[in-house]
Amino acid sequence: MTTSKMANLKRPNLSVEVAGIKMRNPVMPASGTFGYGEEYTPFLDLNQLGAVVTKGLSLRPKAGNAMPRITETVSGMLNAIGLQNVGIDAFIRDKVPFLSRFETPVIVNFFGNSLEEYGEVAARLNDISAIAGVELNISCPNVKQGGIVFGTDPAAASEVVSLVRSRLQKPLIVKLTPNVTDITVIARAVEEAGADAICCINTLTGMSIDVRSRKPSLANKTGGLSGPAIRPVAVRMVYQVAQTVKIPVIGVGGIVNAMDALEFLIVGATAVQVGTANFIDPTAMISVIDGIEQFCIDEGMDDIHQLIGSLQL
Amino acid sequence: MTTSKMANLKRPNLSVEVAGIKMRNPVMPASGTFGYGEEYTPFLDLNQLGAVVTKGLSLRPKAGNAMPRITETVSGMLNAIGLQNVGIDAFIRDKVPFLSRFETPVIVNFFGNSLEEYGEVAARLNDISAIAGVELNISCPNVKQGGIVFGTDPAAASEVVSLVRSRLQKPLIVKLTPNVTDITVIARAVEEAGADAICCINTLTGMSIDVRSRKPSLANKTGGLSGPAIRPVAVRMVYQVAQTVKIPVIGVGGIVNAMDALEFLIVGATAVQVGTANFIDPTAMISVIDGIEQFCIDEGMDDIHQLIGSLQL
Amino acid sequence: MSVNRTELLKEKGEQMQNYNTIILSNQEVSPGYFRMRILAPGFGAKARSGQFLMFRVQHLLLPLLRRPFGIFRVGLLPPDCEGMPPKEYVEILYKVVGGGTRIMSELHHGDHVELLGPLGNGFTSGAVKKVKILVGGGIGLVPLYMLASELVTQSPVRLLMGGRTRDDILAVTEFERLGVETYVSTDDGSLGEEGMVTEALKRKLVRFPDAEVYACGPMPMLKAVRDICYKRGVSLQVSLEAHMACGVGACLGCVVKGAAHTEETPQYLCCCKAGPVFMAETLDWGKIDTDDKSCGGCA
Amino acid sequence: MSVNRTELLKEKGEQMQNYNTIILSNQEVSPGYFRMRILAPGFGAKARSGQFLMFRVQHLLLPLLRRPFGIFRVGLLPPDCEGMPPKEYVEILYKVVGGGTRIMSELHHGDHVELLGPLGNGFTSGAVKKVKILVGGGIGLVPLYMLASELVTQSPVRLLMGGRTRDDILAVTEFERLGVETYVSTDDGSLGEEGMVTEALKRKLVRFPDAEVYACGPMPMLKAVRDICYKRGVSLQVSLEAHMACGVGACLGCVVKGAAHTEETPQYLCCCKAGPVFMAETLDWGKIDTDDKSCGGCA
Ligand SMILES: Cc1cc2nc3c(=O)[nH]c(=O)nc-3n(C[C@H](O)[C@H](O)[C@H](O)COP(=O)(O)OP(=O)(O)OC[C@H]3O[C@@H](n4cnc5c(N)ncnc54)[C@H](O)[C@@H]3O)c2cc1C
Ligand SMILES: Cc1cc2nc3c(=O)[nH]c(=O)nc-3n(C[C@H](O)[C@H](O)[C@H](O)COP(=O)(O)OP(=O)(O)OC[C@H]3O[C@@H](n4cnc5c(N)ncnc54)[C@H](O)[C@@H]3O)c2cc1C
Ligand SMILES: Cc1cc2nc3c(=O)[nH]c(=O)nc-3n(C[C@H](O)[C@H](O)[C@H](O)COP(=O)(O)O)c2cc1C
Ligand SMILES: Cc1cc2nc3c(=O)[nH]c(=O)nc-3n(C[C@H](O)[C@H](O)[C@H](O)COP(=O)(O)O)c2cc1C
Ligand code: FES
Ligand code: FES
Repeated sequence: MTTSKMANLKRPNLSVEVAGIKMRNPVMPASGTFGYGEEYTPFLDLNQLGAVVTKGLSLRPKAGNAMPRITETVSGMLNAIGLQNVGIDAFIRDKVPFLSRFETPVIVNFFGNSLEEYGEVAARLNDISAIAGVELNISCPNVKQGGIVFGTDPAAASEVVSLVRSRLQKPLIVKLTPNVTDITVIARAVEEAGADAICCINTLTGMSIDVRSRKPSLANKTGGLSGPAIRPVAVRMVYQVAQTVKIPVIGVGGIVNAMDALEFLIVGATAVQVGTANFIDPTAMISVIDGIEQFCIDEGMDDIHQLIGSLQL
Repeated sequence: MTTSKMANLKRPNLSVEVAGIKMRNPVMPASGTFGYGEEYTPFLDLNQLGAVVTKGLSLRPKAGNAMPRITETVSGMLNAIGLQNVGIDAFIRDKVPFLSRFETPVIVNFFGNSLEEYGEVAARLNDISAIAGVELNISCPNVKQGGIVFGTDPAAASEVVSLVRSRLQKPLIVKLTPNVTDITVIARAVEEAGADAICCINTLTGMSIDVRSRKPSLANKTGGLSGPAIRPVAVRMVYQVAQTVKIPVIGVGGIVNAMDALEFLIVGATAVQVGTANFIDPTAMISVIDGIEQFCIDEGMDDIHQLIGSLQL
Repeated sequence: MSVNRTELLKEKGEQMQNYNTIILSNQEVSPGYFRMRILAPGFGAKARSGQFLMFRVQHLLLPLLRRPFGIFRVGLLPPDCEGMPPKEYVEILYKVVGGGTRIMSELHHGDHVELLGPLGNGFTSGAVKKVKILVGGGIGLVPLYMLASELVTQSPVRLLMGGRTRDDILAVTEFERLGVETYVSTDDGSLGEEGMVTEALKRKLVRFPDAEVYACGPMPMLKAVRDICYKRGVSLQVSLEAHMACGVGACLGCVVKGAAHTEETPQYLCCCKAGPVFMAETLDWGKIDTDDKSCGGCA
Repeated sequence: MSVNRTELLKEKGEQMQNYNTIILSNQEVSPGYFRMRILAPGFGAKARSGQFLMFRVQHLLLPLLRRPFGIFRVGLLPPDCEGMPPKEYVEILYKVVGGGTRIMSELHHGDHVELLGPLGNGFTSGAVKKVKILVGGGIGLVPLYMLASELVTQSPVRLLMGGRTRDDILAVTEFERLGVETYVSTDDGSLGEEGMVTEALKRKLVRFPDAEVYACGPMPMLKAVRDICYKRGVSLQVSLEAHMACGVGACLGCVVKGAAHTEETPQYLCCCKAGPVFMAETLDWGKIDTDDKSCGGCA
């Protein structure tokens, strides 16, 4: 099949622009599965990726949850890392110099425990030239308001996005939680509040039990479900969101290979993120990029945009 | 390990009561995966099950969706059968006589496309003595009210449950959809509206794409995700609901073997349903029953109630 | 009050069974096509031509669902040691098309597998002595072999076999050994005549206008065969494919539209229970929406 | 502006690599315990004792995550034919405890596997000539073999090996062949002394009060060993286990509490990156909450 279209020898254009960030291809890691970029350099060249997305950062260092923090489920994993991170200062001091050595745009994922914290982190990040854009994780509870998760309520989502927008000139990607009744309502709210792009989905809340001990497998009781198990839910939500908003959508959830990534592009994602699969195969993203390119060649496409949103109904 | 507790030779009591329905063990099929009971009689004895749960019924026969209706995903399947069923009259005429020949309680799953329809079906079912109880599927859209899904809105859920309750003396189990932000809100609403038990979860909405043709794998575009992939989400929701309501909870979602079923019992389910696994192994429910019994013996329990809700935190 | 299961099965005439068994052999017979023999005591006595089985690829839940395969043939192998009964087997013939069949192709003698069967309604034999024309497209020839072996005892049988290339033409010598006259055509002319198997069918029907036709293959081929038979008033039985989860009529995932189907009063028939073999006139050919991709097919 | 990857790796001294390779052998050496040799050219030159690897059981996504295993030893096998270079292998020694290790136990010579390694920080050799006491509990002996082979060249080495029954005592003769004096104890007395390995340690430390101790095994054993060494001011290195997803410090799933840990200013160390070998004094022993179930352990 590959050779049948050999005539088309020109390599297809895979570059995309998301929220004003130019990427050489639409493939990047999902936050929290690629550390701060450095951890995977023995296995792949960061310059080959569309972008690098960091572990979620907060204003101050965050310790994270007690152990155990991860457990395997059928075709998925649950994690309750608890957003452990070095904090914004250490990130700027220790990680940014390394990341600046690559051509690949750096997207910083961040969160806050209150509205104010979100605003402060945004302001800090705005000053760092090495950062191409930010990804706002709104799957966190607002500790000051009874712990309601920002991303599950359109008003709260809108409020936090507006605030961040007001403190930030950089491209703003908002990452949505799938644990909602209607993701299009949240998507519309964050678009109106000034998001430049939407990333979905974050993990589905799940739980697993160690039957012998009768204890939850995770110290935190519940955790976030990721991996191939959740892909159908992610594809559905990306489809719904892409139908709803005008800003670009980044698809994430259960991508392991190029075919998986293509599902997201076809339903309208402009780019994709690979998460759990990095753990299974540290070069997974490279295979995804190569596979997308090969698919374009096989199908006689010279630009990835012919593929994006090409769903046939 | 099995032999280490040989002293305990008495068989443990596995019988449970759900919504006033007495079952010889806590294992029954999930609606829509076991036809009307007859289809699986070549492989297992219906008298061995805790209960039989029928395919969802509606007032009039329902044709269901166009093909393809099912597709496999990683450790899961998507279905968009479209609630095809023979309708309540044909069920009473053709299926009830067969089901009446067994000792096992028959639970009829049903749905409506409007409030009135729900009420009418309830009234019809109330008159049939061979039916031990009903399971109300509220994952359907209210076609008369802009298509909002009853089970995703506490007020709508409450309304439909109240109506059905007023037309029905039989035990009433309400089956919840997992596609909501906070399942405890819905659970509380249906408890207050008169449900005798809650069954959760129905399928997660998902989508998958045939990359070559760029078409959705299902004619209906989206479908319901079931199977082992969703189990962590189901366990989490059953845990949350069992913490919230006083009525019994039936756990369903991704159960394949006894260990899976035990997770649900431990987090507080009084009984469990096996769905997709019936397709993989038509005797799956028998293995689940045997495995639960063996576990009780191994752990020196003489009654399944020592296991139910035994989560250690 | 309660019913006894054994009586119930007798009363219903149910034959299907779940076999926990092993593979006897699994060989590539043409590039991408494999034949697998599976130990299945008692299966042969129950199976009728056109029926199928649901095959569980591995005990691991990958793939999750069972895969449907036609019964190619049933038979006996000599026992491993003298005095033992011969080994009854069922044989399937499959094409590697996706994840499940790929894993199948890597299984070996002795590997543990499960199968559910025999399932569904098979072919009906038709009038004795009348010429029978079997039309097979690619892997669609599978259910025709057992059918042929039943038919040859009472009628002249012709097989029209089509495929994309020579690699897609399978088991022809075995049909010939049964005494079936076979005609082969391929899209690229690499074996037999170049062209479509439907052209051969038209010619045959000129010679044998009251023949009875049996067809299995990709949906476009079946539609063409049906048009040809319909116009000529020729009796046709077709074996269909549909995505299946249960194989026993419980999930309603595998339906096809019946002849009485309309948008207002839909008639959906379970391919696994009412089929997979249907009399052509019982189906809605205008709109049958069995997913074309999913046909066994020449491709 | 941009950096060259090869330079970068040199600059960082990174040694780890993903090997797409095959199994050379996989044998059950004691009930439930297997040794697997995996072809890994170049691995041996990089690996240090106490490091581990992440093993991908099958190319299929089942199990989903890789499994961490200590490096038991590295070595060379004679080439298949003359003139070829010898085959470099890495050997792991594992216990079947769950789904992943069960599938591993069914793999054969020639099966394709992937491994990521060598990963983590290994043991440090300590003072030349000082007596080294290695304490192993069950499968916890794995990282001690390579350590012993490094230490014997410069110091007297003693192995105290504990297990539940004789079946849990592995590879003792191989340690002896290195010139290591070994003492065995089992819970049921079925091999060596009846009792806990920690009792043997106390006795040894009376004789060699300035010995250096290295331990690997289930957490209760490690805690007891740590208490014994702490009270006596003896230097201790421990190798820990934790549930791991990535093995390279990216997921933060595998942390243990550091000595400076408090509720207010938590100190979490990645077991895969800062460990798996730690100097005992760098850890918070009061509250280390490495999940007890997950220890290789005698049990
Ligand atoms: C009654 C019947 C008899 C069949 N007999 C044969 C036979 O004798 N030889 C043979 O090679 N094939 C036969 N098929 C088709 C065979 O079932 C599929 O090729 C096989 O299921 C593909 O599995 P996969 O995992 O390799 O493909 P994938 O595409 O990865 O499968 C994904 C899903 O789609 C389903 N699927 C894919 N293709 C088909 C199809 N054509 N029909 C139904 N479901 C499909 C699979 O069962 C699975 O659930 C038959 C199908 C039916 C319904
Ligand atoms: C650094 C390190 C070195 C190890 N070295 C060895 C060794 O040399 N020999 C050996 O037999 N075992 C060793 N283990 C333990 C080994 O990783 C587990 O026994 C194995 O992962 C169990 O997999 P499973 O699928 O059979 O079990 P399951 O319980 O089904 O696994 C489920 C999940 O839990 C994880 N898990 C289960 N037990 C452990 C454990 N004890 N430690 C970490 N994760 C666990 C698995 O990796 C998997 O993600 C080591 C663990 C670590 C962290
Ligand atoms: C270990 C782990 C840590 C994660 N940490 C973060 C995080 O810090 N911020 C965030 O927005 N998402 C985080 N995620 C979610 C992922 O970015 C991604 O949305 C999710 O895992 C689904 O993608 P996948 O199925 O490809 O893994 C984390 C996921 C995992 C598995
Ligand atoms: C083919 C199929 C048909 C179903 N039909 C119904 C139905 O009619 N009514 C209903 O309440 N749930 C229906 N369900 C949902 C199941 O009852 C169950 O809630 C869900 O499949 C999750 O369980 P499982 O993972 O064990 O399959 C159906 C599920 C499947 C797979
Ligand atoms: S496959 Fe389930 S009804 Fe036919
Ligand atoms: S296993 Fe991922 S950080 Fe250690």
